Amino acid sequence: MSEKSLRERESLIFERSSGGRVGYQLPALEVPAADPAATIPSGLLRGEIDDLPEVSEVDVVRHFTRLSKWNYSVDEGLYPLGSCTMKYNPRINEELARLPGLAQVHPLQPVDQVQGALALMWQLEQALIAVTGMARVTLQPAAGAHGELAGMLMIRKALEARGERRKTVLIPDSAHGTNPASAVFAGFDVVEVASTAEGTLDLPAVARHLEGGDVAALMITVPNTLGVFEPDIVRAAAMLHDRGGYLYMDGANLNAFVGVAQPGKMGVDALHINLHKTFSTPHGGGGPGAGPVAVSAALVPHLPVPTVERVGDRFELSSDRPGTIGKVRGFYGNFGMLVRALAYIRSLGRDGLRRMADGAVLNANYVRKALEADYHLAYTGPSLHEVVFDDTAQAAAGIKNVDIAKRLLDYGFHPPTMSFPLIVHGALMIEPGESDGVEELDAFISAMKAIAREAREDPALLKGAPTTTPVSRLDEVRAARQPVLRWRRAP
Amino acid sequence: MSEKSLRERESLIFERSSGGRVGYQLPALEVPAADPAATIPSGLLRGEIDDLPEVSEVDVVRHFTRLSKWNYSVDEGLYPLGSCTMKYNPRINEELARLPGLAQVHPLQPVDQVQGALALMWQLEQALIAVTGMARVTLQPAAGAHGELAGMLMIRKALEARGERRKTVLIPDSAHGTNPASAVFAGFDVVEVASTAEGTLDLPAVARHLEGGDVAALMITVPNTLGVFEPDIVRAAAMLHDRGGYLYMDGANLNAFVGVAQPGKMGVDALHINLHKTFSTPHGGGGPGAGPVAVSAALVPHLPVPTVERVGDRFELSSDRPGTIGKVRGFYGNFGMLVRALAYIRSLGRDGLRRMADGAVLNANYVRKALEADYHLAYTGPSLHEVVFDDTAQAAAGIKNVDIAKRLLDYGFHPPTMSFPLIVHGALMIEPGESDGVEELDAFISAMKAIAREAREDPALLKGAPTTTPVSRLDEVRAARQPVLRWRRAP
Amino acid sequence: MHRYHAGERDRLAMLESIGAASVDELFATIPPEVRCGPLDLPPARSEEEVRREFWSYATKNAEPECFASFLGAGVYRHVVPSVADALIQRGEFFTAYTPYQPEVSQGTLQAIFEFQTYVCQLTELDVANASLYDGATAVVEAVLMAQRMLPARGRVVVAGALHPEFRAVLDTYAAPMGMSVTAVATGADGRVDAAGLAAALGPDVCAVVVQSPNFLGVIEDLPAIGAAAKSAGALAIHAVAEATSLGILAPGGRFGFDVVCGELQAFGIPPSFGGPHLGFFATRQDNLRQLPGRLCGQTVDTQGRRAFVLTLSTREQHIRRGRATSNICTNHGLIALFATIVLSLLGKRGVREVATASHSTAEYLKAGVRSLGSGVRLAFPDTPTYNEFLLLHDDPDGLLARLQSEGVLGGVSTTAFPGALPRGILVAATEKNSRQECDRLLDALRRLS
Amino acid sequence: MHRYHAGERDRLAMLESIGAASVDELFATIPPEVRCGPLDLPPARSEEEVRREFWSYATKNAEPECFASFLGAGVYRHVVPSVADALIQRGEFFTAYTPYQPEVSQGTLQAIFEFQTYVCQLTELDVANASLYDGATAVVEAVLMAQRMLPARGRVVVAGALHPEFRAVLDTYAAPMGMSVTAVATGADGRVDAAGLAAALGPDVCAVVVQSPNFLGVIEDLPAIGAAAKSAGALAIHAVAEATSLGILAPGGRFGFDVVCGELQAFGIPPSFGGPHLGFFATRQDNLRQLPGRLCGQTVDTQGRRAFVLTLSTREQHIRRGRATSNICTNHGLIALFATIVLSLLGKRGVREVATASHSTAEYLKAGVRSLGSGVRLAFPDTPTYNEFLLLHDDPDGLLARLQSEGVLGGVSTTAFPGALPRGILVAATEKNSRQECDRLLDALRRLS
Ligand SMILES: Cc1ncc(COP(=O)(O)O)c(C=O)c1O
Ligand SMILES: Cc1ncc(COP(=O)(O)O)c(C=O)c1O
Repeated sequence: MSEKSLRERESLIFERSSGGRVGYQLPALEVPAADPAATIPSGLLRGEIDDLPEVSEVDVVRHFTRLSKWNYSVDEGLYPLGSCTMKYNPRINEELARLPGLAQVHPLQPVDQVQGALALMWQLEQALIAVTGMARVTLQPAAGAHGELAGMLMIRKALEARGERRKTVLIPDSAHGTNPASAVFAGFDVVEVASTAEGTLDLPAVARHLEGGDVAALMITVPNTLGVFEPDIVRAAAMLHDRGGYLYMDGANLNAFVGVAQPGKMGVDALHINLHKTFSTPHGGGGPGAGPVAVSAALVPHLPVPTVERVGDRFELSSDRPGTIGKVRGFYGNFGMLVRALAYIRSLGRDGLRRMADGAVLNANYVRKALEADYHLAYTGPSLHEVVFDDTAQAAAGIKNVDIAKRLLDYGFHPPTMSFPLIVHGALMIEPGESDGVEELDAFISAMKAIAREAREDPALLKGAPTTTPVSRLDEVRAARQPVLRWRRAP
Repeated sequence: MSEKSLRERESLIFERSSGGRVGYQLPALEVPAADPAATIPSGLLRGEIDDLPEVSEVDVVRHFTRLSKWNYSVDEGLYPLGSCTMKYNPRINEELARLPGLAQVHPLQPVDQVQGALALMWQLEQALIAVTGMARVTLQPAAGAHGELAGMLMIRKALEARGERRKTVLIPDSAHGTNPASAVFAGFDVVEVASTAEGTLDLPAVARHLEGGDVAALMITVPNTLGVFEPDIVRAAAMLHDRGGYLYMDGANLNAFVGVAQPGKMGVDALHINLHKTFSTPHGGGGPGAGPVAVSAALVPHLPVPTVERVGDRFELSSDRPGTIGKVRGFYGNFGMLVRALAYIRSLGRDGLRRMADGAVLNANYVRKALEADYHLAYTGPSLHEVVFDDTAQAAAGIKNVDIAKRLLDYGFHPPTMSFPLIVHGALMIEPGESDGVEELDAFISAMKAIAREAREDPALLKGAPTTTPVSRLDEVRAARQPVLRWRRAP
Repeated sequence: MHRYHAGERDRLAMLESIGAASVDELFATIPPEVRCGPLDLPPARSEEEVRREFWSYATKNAEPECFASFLGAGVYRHVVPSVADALIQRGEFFTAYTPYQPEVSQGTLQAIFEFQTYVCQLTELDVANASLYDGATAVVEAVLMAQRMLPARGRVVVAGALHPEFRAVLDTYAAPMGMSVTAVATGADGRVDAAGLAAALGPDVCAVVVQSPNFLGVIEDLPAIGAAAKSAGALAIHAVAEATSLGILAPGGRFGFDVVCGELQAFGIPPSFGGPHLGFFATRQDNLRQLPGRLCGQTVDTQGRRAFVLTLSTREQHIRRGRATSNICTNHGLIALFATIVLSLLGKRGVREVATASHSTAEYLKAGVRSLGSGVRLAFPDTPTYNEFLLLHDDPDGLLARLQSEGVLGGVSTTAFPGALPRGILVAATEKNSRQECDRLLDALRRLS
Repeated sequence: MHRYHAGERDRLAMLESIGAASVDELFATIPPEVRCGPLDLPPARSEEEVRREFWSYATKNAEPECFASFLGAGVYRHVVPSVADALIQRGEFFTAYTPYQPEVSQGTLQAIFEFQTYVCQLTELDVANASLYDGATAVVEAVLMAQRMLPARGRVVVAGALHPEFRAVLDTYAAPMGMSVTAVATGADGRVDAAGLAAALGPDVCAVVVQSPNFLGVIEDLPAIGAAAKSAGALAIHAVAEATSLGILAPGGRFGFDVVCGELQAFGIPPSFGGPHLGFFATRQDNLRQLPGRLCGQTVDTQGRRAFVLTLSTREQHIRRGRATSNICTNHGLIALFATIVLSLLGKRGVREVATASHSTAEYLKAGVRSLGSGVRLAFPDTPTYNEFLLLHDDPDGLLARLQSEGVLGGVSTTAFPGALPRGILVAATEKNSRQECDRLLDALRRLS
């Protein structure tokens, strides 16, 4: 047995199982016990599921407490993951989302019983309209990608309503992978548009594609995935609209300009808003999020149903929308996340939301300035909320972005995003967010600078990193080649 | 900057301060702002407290999250701290204690408004009566030591009521330090009684002391601090009572025999119950606890006021107790801890409470058996809930109990209690508690065995331990000689 | 300054180091025509004020916990161990991102691996993903997978008693993907009509979707349906809306189904007015490369220690982009963690007990209804159900309103749903419904129906 | 088996290894005459059942948050930042023991060090301990310290408007320790009567205890009282029951007081029907060796890193036993952590704002009462108060009952306390009381008093 081995290793919950332990007790059954063998045909029944674990309550608490300690999180420090907008997740929002009068409400209670829930959704829609300057918002989509799909389906419907069946969706090569995937699942064909030398939209290329007459929409991220504002966005919108197309904006980077500018003024027809980014609903180690879609007047007839409508001082769920795309998920949206997002908007208020964008942009530019001498900037346009370096300056020493990232773990920081945007080879996409103060940024900067030095002087340090984490680098090839995707009892 | 330095070191909150940051916002003041300079004489006012920190909400969350990670806790693993009864703290109890209808109740609301709180206290008193077999229970004391004081004050009052002013309290040398301290603060003189060669009460010595006629009480721990049941407890009680004295039982070790035996049958006149031990209210890194005192009929007239009385189906707070010692603290007790203790009693129920004692005793004996070959047992009487080894077997290698303890930290375990009981030199007092399963005990046992081996083969490993903790051994002498007990701004 | 942001001192120092005179300067690339003035929103509110606003929303809802509640129809009220919510509130879990950096995400990753295992155990299938949004989208993903695997087949057959929400979402997705949906009528016994199914099948059918227990609470004959689908060369998909049923009912995996998927909300996830809930998806090993969503796999680190990592991501949008097996990115990770904790606590015994207790309670109600002799009757008196059943009544909404005024939320009215459902009330029972609550419902039904 | 315990398999394996046939065998040393049968308690309950029982207790209490509440008298309702409760619920904090092993307790230790610093800052004294049980026992500890330092002096003088609970507890402790307590009458202005104080002092007095703001809400003339105590050679002790007052009021430390101690509940600690609250104790450096309770100090580890450790424990019972400076062992650590978090969040600005807002709100009420012209009047119209004041009324309990029926908890009746207090209601206001709540109280007083 080696030192610390007990605390650094934690079995699978199944391996902890020990005969006769129980982790929970049900209320005493007061009604007669029905014997399923008597009430249900035996061929449809199963016995006990043998491999489910038998563990006590304390076993479970310890197991997940120990597991949690192997994670890095916003609550521990800067999480400069580009495109992800990792920001502070206020505890008050967690408290509010758990109010029994919100968390326990069943989605199929009659509307008279859920006026509070509907009021909350209505208020959030209004707030998102205020932020985006768009006509209306659907709160239904469960995440950004889901919002993209909903938006593209609305565009499809709008075209259909006009009797058109266009197939082409233009997407810059800097786009997030969900953009093309969502377009395809909405039944479109994707045409990738190469970015300009500045990394921005190639307007002439768009114009050329428009000539074909088959372009349903352009999907574009603003600011783009380099953190640069798309200079031609307004012109692109006009061109599209002229040719009967629509502009879909990926709103993942909305945090950069809340209170500064509005998609509604850019000619956007639909954008999703990742509430789990801009509006701070917790990422949860992979969700849940929420991806409301704000639309222009042109798409309002095609919103998913039901919508929340205010009628006098009452709220109703309305499905009276003949042009609707239908529903994109069960019920009305990730209501629990909507609660948190509205609480966040209320807490920050008008000025706080603007200062949020200010802070995000200030922090990104501060980091950019501090690291410009050490890391190469693939594109040098002015940054808004994030800055994308690459590993060119370290390439001579054989160092890749992943080595820098792993070494950063040894310094106690979460690394930047790496394999994205695809137009930057060896990207280090840094989005500090607005939550952090200068001392945390300075610490990150020192670590990055130390690593740049190490890359020159002792590259093996980076190649061997990380050494201070619960596990070292993993054999990812083995994971994919010999997939072990579940536990099974040893034979 | 060294690796991990960022996450392993956390400044003081004061050192994190940065001008203009705020961590909280108050509700808008709707009434006219009163200028204290106009309403209060200036000589009684102060200005802003300059050295209070200016930090943001995320600063605070990160600060205390990072601090928390330097702690060891029951939620992470076995905490075999003898005499402390570290057991699992159920989450449901935390949930219930925070119900607004309990946590927000003001102690000075009229009794009609607090019938639920009083009912709860009454139920807990009944449950503790059921467990101890005593006549009544006061819930007022805030902790074990506070209970000792309350109990000794009641004994004093009882003597006074009989017109007696005895000064002597007998306490075995194996007792916890609070016993003599509490006796002294209750106005008694303490006479220490040496334990027998078996580590138990020296009954003849007690008899000799009783001859003087000045003995007010004997304070004794059952099972004693070696984890051994006091064989002469019933005889001691009879002897005391014969001579007009009282028997105070330190109930810190009650966990060992709940559902097996009752102090009420032993002739005990008063015992405190550390709810934070036997009944699982969380230790909280040093409290709060609760130390209800159960008393025999002889002491009922002297209970602290108010008591909760049931009158029909109503509950009242009664201060109608002419012989009372008065109050030992504000209001009625650490109500929040009482909630948790009653919830624990309800959750375990009759049989679960008995099985709790079974488990505690089983676990202690298992560890004892497994380690007997490696560590020396100062006293060999049968163990109940804890076992006290010492460092005699390691002494040849110059190893002390503290070295074993510190090395255990490297293996990921909290060490046993060391400097107690005083009758065991170099004690290692192990109380595993009942929450842990055999695999956690086995891991602890392997660590202890490995350390015993290291003590023989490589004692420097122990002397240099711990090396895997956030800090290594501390300079405790410096802390005491040059006390720095608060932060001050560097001049 | 705001409590969520850094202070003025920071701002000044940073601007100086950047060499900008003001933060506004940093926004210079945003053209004036898209700029906006101050947002039309109230000023920053304190916690107290925000609490007040949200308390007021909360009190304007009727909270089922304050009633005897028999609401179900896809969202169920089972026991919620206190531990689960306490643990997911650890910052290390809920403020972390998707575990892209495995060295500092082993906690999340191991929990996903355990979640996948639980789903495989419940479904008797080989592989399961790390979660999907909800039951409805899980069913859609299953159908889309079938379409990918059988691209020449453009039709999907669904049982008529598929949850209307699942069905509605499937309709939304199917048409743009060039698929048509055929529903099989529900027989008089509340189950898929075998002849209807046979008639609906054909060489153009890529998948057969059946929910069991179905939307009307009835347990379907999975072996027969699975066999019919197989013989038509289509994928058989078992949709689950009440996942605790898997504590006593054999899953599609046992009967050769290709996919078992749906909603795990029943394992203690708060109803939360419809979300976030928890979509799950399990399939056979053969279909692994077509699986939608994230997967966590076991591997070793450079020192040979067991460790976990997201794997087979060439199926996913961030690598495969337009040819990914799904567009999903953010999934429902924290809810999957919650369910993993609940399943761990329930364990072997509890998973079964929840199912038998829920079933027993529903059987008690059904027996009670049978002997009521009043205005309600069981829609399918002779067909086995799990914990939910349909009570026929002419005016379900009126009846429910009368029940509510007596403190009973009697169930969900079928009039709330599109399609030709019989008029009535879906009544769901779980281990949380005491006998006294059941008796209150029965008594009220006797008097009020 | 029970969910809090290990299973049957463990038990059998362990018994075998011990060589015992049954667990009962292990209890052989307990004689039959002290054995008991099954406890007279209900069987094990599930979480659901326990919840039901405790919900029923909770609903039988009138919850101040559902009223316009002006209750105070030693327990105050101030803002509670959400963050504080979330953080103390981290298992690392609340399931740890007293930090006796500093290498694995730096979290708790550093937090204590910060707590001690906050107390020193608030009190303007040099050293503070790691907490005591509550305000009442803190005052007792101060008096006992004075007695230790001046053993020849057997009397303590207390201001008449010391909180009755503090006074009662002092009485309990004083007599057995051979001390007598002299109370100084409260003057017509609600403050310590200077002449009475002078008369009470003498060479046998070891300490003078004054609470400010006092129990009647009035701010005492601390400089004068401190000077009087000093000139009599006694220790001056400033007791604090409403600690947020220290946001604008100078503490005893500034005026030469030897001890400032009392209750920190006002910094967001839940009322919790009277506990757990938070006793604090600060004194001058000179008195360090006499300080009761635990202390955390700064030092270095073997590698020279700053670290914290419990120190100067030779004062404490576990070392000094019968000669310790107090018998306290377990203190109120987690509540001290809570207050430390709240104070960190409030910070320089918030600590002051809470005080000015509370004061302003009380002043608004006082002005309102002045212009009521109804059956209530201010007991001390001309004496400065902080956030609480006494309203005179002949039938305070009746009046409070009428207010309650209008949704207002108007304050605490003085009839609840022993001693010769004027009949009336103590009304406390904080930053949580909105103007509308104040106006409701005033309006109700106008109509009902
Ligand atoms: C630019 C961009 N677009 C879309 C998405 C997809 O959003 P979601 O993960 O919420 O589905 C992301 C998420 O990382 C993103 O960064
Ligand atoms: C045997 C014994 N007696 C008394 C006490 C004092 O109890 P408390 O810390 O609750 O005041 C303890 C606490 O450690 C103890 O172990």
